[in-house]
Amino acid sequence: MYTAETSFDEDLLDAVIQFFADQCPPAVVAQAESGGVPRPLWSDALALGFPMVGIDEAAGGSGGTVLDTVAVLRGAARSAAPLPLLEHSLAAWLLARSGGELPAETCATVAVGDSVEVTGGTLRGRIADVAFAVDADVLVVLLPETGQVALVQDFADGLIPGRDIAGMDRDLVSLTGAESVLLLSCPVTTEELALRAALLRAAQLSGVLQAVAELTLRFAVQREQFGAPIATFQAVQAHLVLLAQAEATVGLAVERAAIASLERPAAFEIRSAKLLANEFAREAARAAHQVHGAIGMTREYPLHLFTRRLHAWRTVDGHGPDLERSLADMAGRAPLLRGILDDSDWQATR
Amino acid sequence: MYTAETSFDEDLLDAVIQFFADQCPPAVVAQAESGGVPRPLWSDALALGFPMVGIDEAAGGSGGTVLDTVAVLRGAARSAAPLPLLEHSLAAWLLARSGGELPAETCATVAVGDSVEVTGGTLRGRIADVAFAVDADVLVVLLPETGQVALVQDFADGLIPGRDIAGMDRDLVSLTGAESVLLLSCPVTTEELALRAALLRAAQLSGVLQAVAELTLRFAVQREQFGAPIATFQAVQAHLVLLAQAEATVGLAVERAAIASLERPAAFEIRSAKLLANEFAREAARAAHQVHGAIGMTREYPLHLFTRRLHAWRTVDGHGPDLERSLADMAGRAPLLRGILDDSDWQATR
Amino acid sequence: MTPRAALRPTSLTESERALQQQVRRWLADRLPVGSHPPGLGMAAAADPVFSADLGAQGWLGMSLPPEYGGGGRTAVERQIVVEELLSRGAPVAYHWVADRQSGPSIAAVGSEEQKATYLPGIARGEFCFAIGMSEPGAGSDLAAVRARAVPADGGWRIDGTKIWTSGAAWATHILGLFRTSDDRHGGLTQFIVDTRTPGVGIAPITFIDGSKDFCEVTFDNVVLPSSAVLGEVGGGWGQNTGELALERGGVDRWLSPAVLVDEWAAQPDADSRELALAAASLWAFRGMSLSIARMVDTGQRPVQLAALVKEMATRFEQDTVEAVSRWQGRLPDPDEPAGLLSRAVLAAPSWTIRGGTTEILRTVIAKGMIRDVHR
Amino acid sequence: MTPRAALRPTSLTESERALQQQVRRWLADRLPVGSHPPGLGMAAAADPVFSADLGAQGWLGMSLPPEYGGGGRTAVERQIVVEELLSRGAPVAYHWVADRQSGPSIAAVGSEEQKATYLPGIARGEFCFAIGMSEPGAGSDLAAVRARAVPADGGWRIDGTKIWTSGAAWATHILGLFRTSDDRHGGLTQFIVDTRTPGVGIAPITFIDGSKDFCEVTFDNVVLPSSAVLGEVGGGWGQNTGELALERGGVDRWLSPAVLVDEWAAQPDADSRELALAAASLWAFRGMSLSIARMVDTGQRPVQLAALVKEMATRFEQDTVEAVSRWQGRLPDPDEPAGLLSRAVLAAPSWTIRGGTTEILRTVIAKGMIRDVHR
Repeated sequence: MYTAETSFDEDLLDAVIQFFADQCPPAVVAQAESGGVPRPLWSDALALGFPMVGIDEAAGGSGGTVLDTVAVLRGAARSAAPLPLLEHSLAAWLLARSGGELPAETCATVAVGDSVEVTGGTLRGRIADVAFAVDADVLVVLLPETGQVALVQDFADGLIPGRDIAGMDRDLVSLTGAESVLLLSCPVTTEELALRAALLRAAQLSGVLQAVAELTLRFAVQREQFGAPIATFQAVQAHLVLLAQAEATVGLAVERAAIASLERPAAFEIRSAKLLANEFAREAARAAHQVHGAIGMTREYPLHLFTRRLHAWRTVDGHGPDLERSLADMAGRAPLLRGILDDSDWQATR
Repeated sequence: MYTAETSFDEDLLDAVIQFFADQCPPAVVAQAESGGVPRPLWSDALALGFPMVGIDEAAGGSGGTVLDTVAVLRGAARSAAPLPLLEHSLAAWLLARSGGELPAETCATVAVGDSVEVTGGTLRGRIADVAFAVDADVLVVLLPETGQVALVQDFADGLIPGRDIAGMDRDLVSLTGAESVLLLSCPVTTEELALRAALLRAAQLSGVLQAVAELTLRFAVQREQFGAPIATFQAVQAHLVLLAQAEATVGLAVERAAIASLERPAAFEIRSAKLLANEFAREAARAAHQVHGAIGMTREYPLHLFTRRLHAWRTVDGHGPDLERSLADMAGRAPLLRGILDDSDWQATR
Repeated sequence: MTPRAALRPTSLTESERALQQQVRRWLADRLPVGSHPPGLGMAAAADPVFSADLGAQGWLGMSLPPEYGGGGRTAVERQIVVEELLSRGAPVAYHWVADRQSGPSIAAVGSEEQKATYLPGIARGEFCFAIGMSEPGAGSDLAAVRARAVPADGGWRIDGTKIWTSGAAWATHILGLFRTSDDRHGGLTQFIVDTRTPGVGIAPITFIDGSKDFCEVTFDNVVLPSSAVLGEVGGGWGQNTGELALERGGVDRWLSPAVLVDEWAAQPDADSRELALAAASLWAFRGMSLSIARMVDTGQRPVQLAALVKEMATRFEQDTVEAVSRWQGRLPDPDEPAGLLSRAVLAAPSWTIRGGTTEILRTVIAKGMIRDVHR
Repeated sequence: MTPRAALRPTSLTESERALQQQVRRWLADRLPVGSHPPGLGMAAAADPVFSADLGAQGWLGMSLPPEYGGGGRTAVERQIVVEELLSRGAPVAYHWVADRQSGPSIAAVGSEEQKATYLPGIARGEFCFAIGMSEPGAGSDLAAVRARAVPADGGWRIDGTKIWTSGAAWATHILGLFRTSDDRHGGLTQFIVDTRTPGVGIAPITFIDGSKDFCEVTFDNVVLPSSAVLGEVGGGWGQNTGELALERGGVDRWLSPAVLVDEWAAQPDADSRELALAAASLWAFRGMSLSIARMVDTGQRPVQLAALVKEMATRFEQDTVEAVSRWQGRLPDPDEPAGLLSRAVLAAPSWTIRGGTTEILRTVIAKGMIRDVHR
């Protein structure tokens, strides 16, 4: 039973923040856009157990709950860590829920194989936009048709690399039947996977929003124009306030959604958190760039590392008309305010 | 043929503005909320021909085009004139298009009789939300079922008075068959009437936006807080700029839509003008009140006379999802930019 | 370092949920749907009988000390009661200011005599307080207050005019800010004024929606005993800003359009983007208000956070009313039975003005952030 | 009195429509769909051959005097050509600055020799100008310019650094603002610098979308003849702000996302509210730009109006890109063939920064309004 006091692991968060602040300065992030995932950074993170936080120890994980996974993803996102932490975590979770586990010392990613054919233990079909596929050793594919999950290795031959707006890999995977595949029966639905992905993606956005708010505030306090720090101008202050609101609102929303998800599907809470994260990401990117002026439009200054991730992540794993409609449908299904004040699984029961 | 130079009658506009500035100060407008249409003001306006501007002289009008009607409505709206100028004009126009005309020295209003039954020259049925019905001598009803227009008199018995958010009459008319009715065959469709109403309503909004921008600017220059006129604060300046943009954008849009309507249905232009008028009305009301602070929230200061009309008029004669959908459908029907740059009847021809 | 750092997720405990259920049951009986015209959050109707009934339940003055008739309960418990009231548009105006603001102020800085005199009546819902702060020349800029109190006959004599005082028409007391010296900030003092005192004149100023609870209050040679001073002479500025600060993060900053939103959400053709944004925002603000109340209960004073929430929550209230009005169309007279939306459209601008304008709050928040960077 | 008072509706004359058709026919042939990766308004690709072809049609330097190779045509005619170019995302960057800004500046304040030297090449599309204004410490605040020009050997020697100079990499000339005395505004002078002059160094600064046309330009002991001064020594401030002012109301302020909007409008499931707002706004801005061009052609200088339009049109451009990106979802690498939306998302913040930030423009506009009230 989670109580009114259930909260975030602040020590874990601090450790993650510190690790990435030390090991993942802007130069490392920028380098990953051409060089791919920095393997030493990944190995170090893995050695500390970060990518497996929130996965049961019985499944090779570091233990903890999804609340801890949220802490790790947020802390890493504050440094724009160019690692498949979210994807690896989802892959490990799918396997753990299916009684399996990831190989040790690996780098995994995850996908849904909507149009993948399963024939006698081999997979055939294409999966678009798989994050970090080029960098991963293992691909974990949810197969909704057969209710299975597949742990795939040796899939490099069929890869066509691509990138997202943040310069991170988003690759086309072609499975030809030649891959090494382990199939497990899996109780997780695509809907459940999508909800967990939305929550974790919102957690990443919350971390980036912190970084953007902090970077912009520091800039505004230091940068002088017209003989004064620009932070003293009302027009700039409006942007700084928006950034603080983005950080505060999305930060709390993600934690509350994660806590709710410990006990129930929490579709309303997770979708609300993701929608707020998306909207504030959009507004925060705009505000931060407006404060920075031309300096922020270059790749010589680190703001772009964060705002590009805001754009990349606000448009995946729950976004746009689909997200809005699903949330509006839930809101319309029962007395809205009563449901919110109850803070219980109202959307499922009415 | 209207040319690149076709424009607004500035002399007419100036005359109307001056007349209402003199004859219709805030006290007169406020008084009309309990006392109804001020008949002396109406008689004076009628004597000057204002309510019949844009109606052919052959139909008892003052002559001119809809562009002149726009000028009259805008000029009167700058003083929030509590008169059925728009309704009277539409009534006269419906009759003129049908070969009829309004009685002299009258005060008319207009309605669409969707559910009015026509039997042997008598009308039966209810029409909701008829503007100024209590004050009008004549009600002109478009009857889409029979393709007719009815000039109705002696309808006072069946009236149930109501008001809109600006305190102006919006009454329920019940036609019992006992009224005096003149029926004419009418070529105007409800769609055409709605478009003309939308254009004229947008013209009114453009006049109110001028008044609000001017009132707010003057207030901000005079009002001091923290030892300086509030107009010198960046946060206030943002509101003042929005108000100037509302005035400039809606003003020009209405004139362009009116000019386009001289040659074609101009549905795209009129709906665009009304949508912009609605949106800027909403934003301008907010900005103007924010600048004014508590003073503007009272009925002792004239701002409310204008902002309440912004709300009343942004929500009638083209508004909300219906307006948005109809405009989006047109925008999607052809290459949008080409159509706009062509400035021709592109939306009808593709 | 940043305001967020302090916000912790929290939810209701079992006993808090029990209170919530208890309030709901009572309200379902006392205030069934249709029994009252629903109001707009804290600007709902005034109903002294309802306030007295609420007081009898122990749901007024909940956080006041028990020795003065208060409930000695938590900020979270008070929030639970307020949520249920505002989400129904309950007639809270008679007790609102006293319960939320004046009572806690008197408890914090009042004399023993003042506590004994006022707090029990506040907790019973008998006293209705109004706030006398603004003047024609002093809206956002309270340092420009000119209404003056001068020592006279062992007490004080006050003269001047307060304006835009909500609820003064039926108030039993006015908690007013008066100038006792020319020092801009240090020359302001708070006084508790019984509205029956000779020389107090109360005249309604018609509000934009036609209602009459907005007032001008004149003080013409009003003689007060020295016991009318609340807190320190010259300490009014700090006492007053402290009073405002924590209330900013409360549920009343996002529940004003509660009844409208609930109705709108039930419409199948409501714009899904706008409804989704409204639903997600309400959920988020509820969490923020609850976290702030929990912080208050642990002795913290999250003043910056409260301002941060008020600034965006009141804009959200306005956005929501605009979305509903755009969707619904024609706005009838606010006095009609279907006039709630019209009243909301008209009153909405006041939500980003009262209790600190958007512009003032942004400056306050930004200054705090800059200060924290330099620390 | 108010800015609106000056805006008059206008539409194209028969001969202007003929020009529009002529440009369309030529572009359909010269730049068929698919022949070029479409660009984002004035930030499209640079293609010297295309610019030369355009010049050969008489569609560059259109408003420059015929005696210097210009077209002697109207601002409206120039707008017609620009509309057709930008709405196709045509590669305009090579000639853009020279055609829009530097050419008219030289025509306005240049010497006879300068006009003869530069204008014909500008009209032929041979010269590519870049603007050297901003410095690391002088973004919005141009009075803080520190790059310095000192008299030397009958000419000038310049030293310093300019930054965020678009297109300097391929520019033939830089029109730069340099400090010639310590007077904040009166100490600034404009110089025309051939980029081949010894001591001029041009280094790309990678732009947020990965492109390289944003540059740092260093001047290390660069010796210029006295004929390099444009206009008056010490007159650079006024010349420079004049140069900027009228360009603000142009079509390039609302056509940046033209290609995206056209594609989006054709999608049956685009959000109808957002599409309707975009369509109505595009129509409105087109009318405003055309009216401003018509005013310029009658000798007026609607500087305030142009700023008013830029401030809202550039915000509209950003709103529109956000709406499209929200609707479309996943944003690929900007370099991919489908990367135009990503490039727009990344570049959009620059639209409310370049040519006067939103914040600066609001102050400029408001000051003008306040001045007019007092008049």
